[in-house]
Amino acid sequence: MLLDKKTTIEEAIGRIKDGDSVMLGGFGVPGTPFCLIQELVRQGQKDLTVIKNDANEKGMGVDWLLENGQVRKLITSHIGLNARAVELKNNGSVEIEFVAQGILAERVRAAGAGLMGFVSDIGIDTEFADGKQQVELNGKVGLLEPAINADFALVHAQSADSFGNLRFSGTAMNFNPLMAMAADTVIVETESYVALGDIQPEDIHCPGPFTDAIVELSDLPEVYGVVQR
Amino acid sequence: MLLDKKTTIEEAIGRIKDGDSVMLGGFGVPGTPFCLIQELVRQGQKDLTVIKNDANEKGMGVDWLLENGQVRKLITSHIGLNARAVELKNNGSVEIEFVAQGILAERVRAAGAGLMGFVSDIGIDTEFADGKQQVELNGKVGLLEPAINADFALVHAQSADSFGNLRFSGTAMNFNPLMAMAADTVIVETESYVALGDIQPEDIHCPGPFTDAIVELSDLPEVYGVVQR
Amino acid sequence: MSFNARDRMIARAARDIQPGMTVNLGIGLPTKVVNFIPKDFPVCFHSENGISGVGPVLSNDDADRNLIDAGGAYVSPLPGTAYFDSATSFAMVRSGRLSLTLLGAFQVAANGDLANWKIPGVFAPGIGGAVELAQKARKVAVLTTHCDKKGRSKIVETCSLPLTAKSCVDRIYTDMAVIDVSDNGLVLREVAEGLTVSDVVAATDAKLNVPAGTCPTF
Amino acid sequence: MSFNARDRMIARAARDIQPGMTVNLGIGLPTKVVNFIPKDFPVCFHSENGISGVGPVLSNDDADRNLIDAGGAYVSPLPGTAYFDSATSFAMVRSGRLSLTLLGAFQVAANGDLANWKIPGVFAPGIGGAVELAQKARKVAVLTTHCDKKGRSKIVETCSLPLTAKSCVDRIYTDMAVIDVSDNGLVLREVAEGLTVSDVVAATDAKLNVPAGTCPTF
Repeated sequence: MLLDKKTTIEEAIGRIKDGDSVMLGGFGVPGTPFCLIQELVRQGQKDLTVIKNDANEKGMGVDWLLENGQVRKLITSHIGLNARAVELKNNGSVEIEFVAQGILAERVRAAGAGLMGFVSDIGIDTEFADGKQQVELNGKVGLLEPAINADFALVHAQSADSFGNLRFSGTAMNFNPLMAMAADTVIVETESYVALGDIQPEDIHCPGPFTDAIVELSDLPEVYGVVQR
Repeated sequence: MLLDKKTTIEEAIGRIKDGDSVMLGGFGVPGTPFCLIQELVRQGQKDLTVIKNDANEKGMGVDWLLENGQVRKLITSHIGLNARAVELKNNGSVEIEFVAQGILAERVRAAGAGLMGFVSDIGIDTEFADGKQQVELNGKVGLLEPAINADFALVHAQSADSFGNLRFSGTAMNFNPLMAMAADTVIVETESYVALGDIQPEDIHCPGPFTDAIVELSDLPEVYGVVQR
Repeated sequence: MSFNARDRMIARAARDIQPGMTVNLGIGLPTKVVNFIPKDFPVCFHSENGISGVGPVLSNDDADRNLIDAGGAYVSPLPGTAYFDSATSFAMVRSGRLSLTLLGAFQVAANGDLANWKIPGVFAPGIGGAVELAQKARKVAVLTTHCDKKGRSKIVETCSLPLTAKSCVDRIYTDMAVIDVSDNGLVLREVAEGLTVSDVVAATDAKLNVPAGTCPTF
Repeated sequence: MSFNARDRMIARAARDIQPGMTVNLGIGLPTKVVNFIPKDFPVCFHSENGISGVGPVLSNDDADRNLIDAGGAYVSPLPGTAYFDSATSFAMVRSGRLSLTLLGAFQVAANGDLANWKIPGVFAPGIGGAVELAQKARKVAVLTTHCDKKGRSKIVETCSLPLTAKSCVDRIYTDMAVIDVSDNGLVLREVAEGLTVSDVVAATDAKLNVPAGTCPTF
């Protein structure tokens, strides 16, 4: 038999403390764990280091945390769609660390794979290499990219069972399974809570041993829908 | 529309030249591309560097290549079930490079991810660290593990479509998708050749852009079956 | 730039896409290239948020809320489309599986240096996936207006803006010309219909090598 | 070693598996532990060839040819079993997702050093996955006969064989005793039914600390 990890959203998010580092899945809207973020805003933990591909758009997701002053530092690849994030960066009230998107994904995965880091030639000979340790390997110089781990990952899954086996929909996969690998405690919100065995063993995108707490969403707020531009 | 990569086993294996490096999927029997290996034995390319988790058992898979004298070097995690491999190692006629299993998987994946290598503390302070370059990262010493790429990967898939989207069955996945990422040319044998779109986009274990040639197996030789011990 | 000139440059870039290619189209103009590819042409479009086999853009009414491209457009699957995580997506990029990427540009230099992500003090939203596309696609082409909004040439001797990647660009498509980056500098290959070689040379900050004979138009 | 002694040591190791653990059972004796776990006990067995939620071993007649564990036994899925590739499997190991691994041993030293993969000149088939299991499982226990076939203690002051990993073992289960590795050396926790503390001390090459009072039996 496999452990039952189902819990309430309050209990799960209540495990996060002031000063913790929190990874958030999602690339734009798809895969962003809006309900978990909402609960994090409600509980109000401060001084968070947030790791997310992008800063969402104004009025959604990461932006709620920024608006509520809960973020000390944001590690991200792109904030161009969020004017508040740009402003907070410019006035110095939130520290922003930019990481090239694929390097961010890989540094998160490296933590999830229990590695210390990896060596790549991405960004070499440009300002992306500034401050990075160089390593010579087979006569070629590369940059040392340290793994990025976190205290928590908040993950959005299409479906999940009680053991925390996960499945994602479309491009809502993105950073979710990587962050589930990388964080010490992995909290999952799911649109569809299914029975053990309902997801075939070959169809599981993220195996249960990576996850810790499963929260079933009742109905999906509008923010998960198609963005009307 | 997506490119049709279906071809014959003769044409596909005919791309391999003497001296090439060839990755073979599989962990024990499951996932080993026996038919592709058989054709490689028939064509007789020499001086191959073979990368495979294990040396199979005597009388199957890698052992055919060893018996036929086609292997110059074998990079592997374990050869304990193949007495011929042990003998060839001991008499020096085949060079064997042992790599810890997870490090082998990760070094193959690193090549598939276009990385130069990674840093890990696995094997530190033991003889596994002998000859490995050390790297200091955040005050901790790790070992630099170079990516392992190859000219070819031979992969066994449960199902494949004409674009080379792949799906694996059970534990026959193992090294197959990693090697498909890592090799310059990826040759796939499949038990079930399916129409484009028959595998749902979320159910694809290895996306088509990684693969190059798809070979449909007619019927499966006995060697793929349950091993009678 | 007239609507026709814009369409012509996009169509011209589309014509260089070869059968069997895997192609990543950057956000903005490059995305439009897909409209000029015949339906039965064998090409695989990749989007770095985790799709191979990107299908046509859908209206909001037809959209799947979970299916966007890297630019945020709602796209559709094709028979043979695959979805995957962001690490796998960039594994595909860095391991050289992209035959071609078409990118926008602020500046392209005579040696193929590309600047397309940052204007210090003005615009610095982060690099996104551009550096890896520019550095690792087997062919990198730029699709851009020849001049910026102030009329300054985007094709320059040396980039003044921070680079995305060094010496990465192979070919440049603009509303005025098709230009190759060669070991000996920029080579003018084609001029837009209605323009002369002199028009292009005059509008270009960088030195253009002009082969002898008539320059083809597009 | 009598059949009962063997079963008792395996059952004893099984009793230390806590609800909710993810456990990797090494090839050989450790694999047998699964037979002593109640069916409704919440534990997830991991096999490094790419399974979480390993179910019971099947006979050849019932076997799925594509479903083996890392030792080559034909196993079965449970509700909630997942399959994954070898990189993901060892990602799980190295990132600390294994609560416990039970491994075989040639030698265990007083400081927890483990040697279980190589006998120079005699046996060197490659390390397989053992080094990563030994180094990264949150708890590492050894399940082994107390002595080798020649009657020599496997529990030694210092390993003479090449190490799998340094100072990794937390607890040792043998047919004679349960022994903990502490900062102050080995501590005898339990002796097998029918044996005395002196029997165990006499059969053990390494120094054993014996707490005061009666030593529990198992």
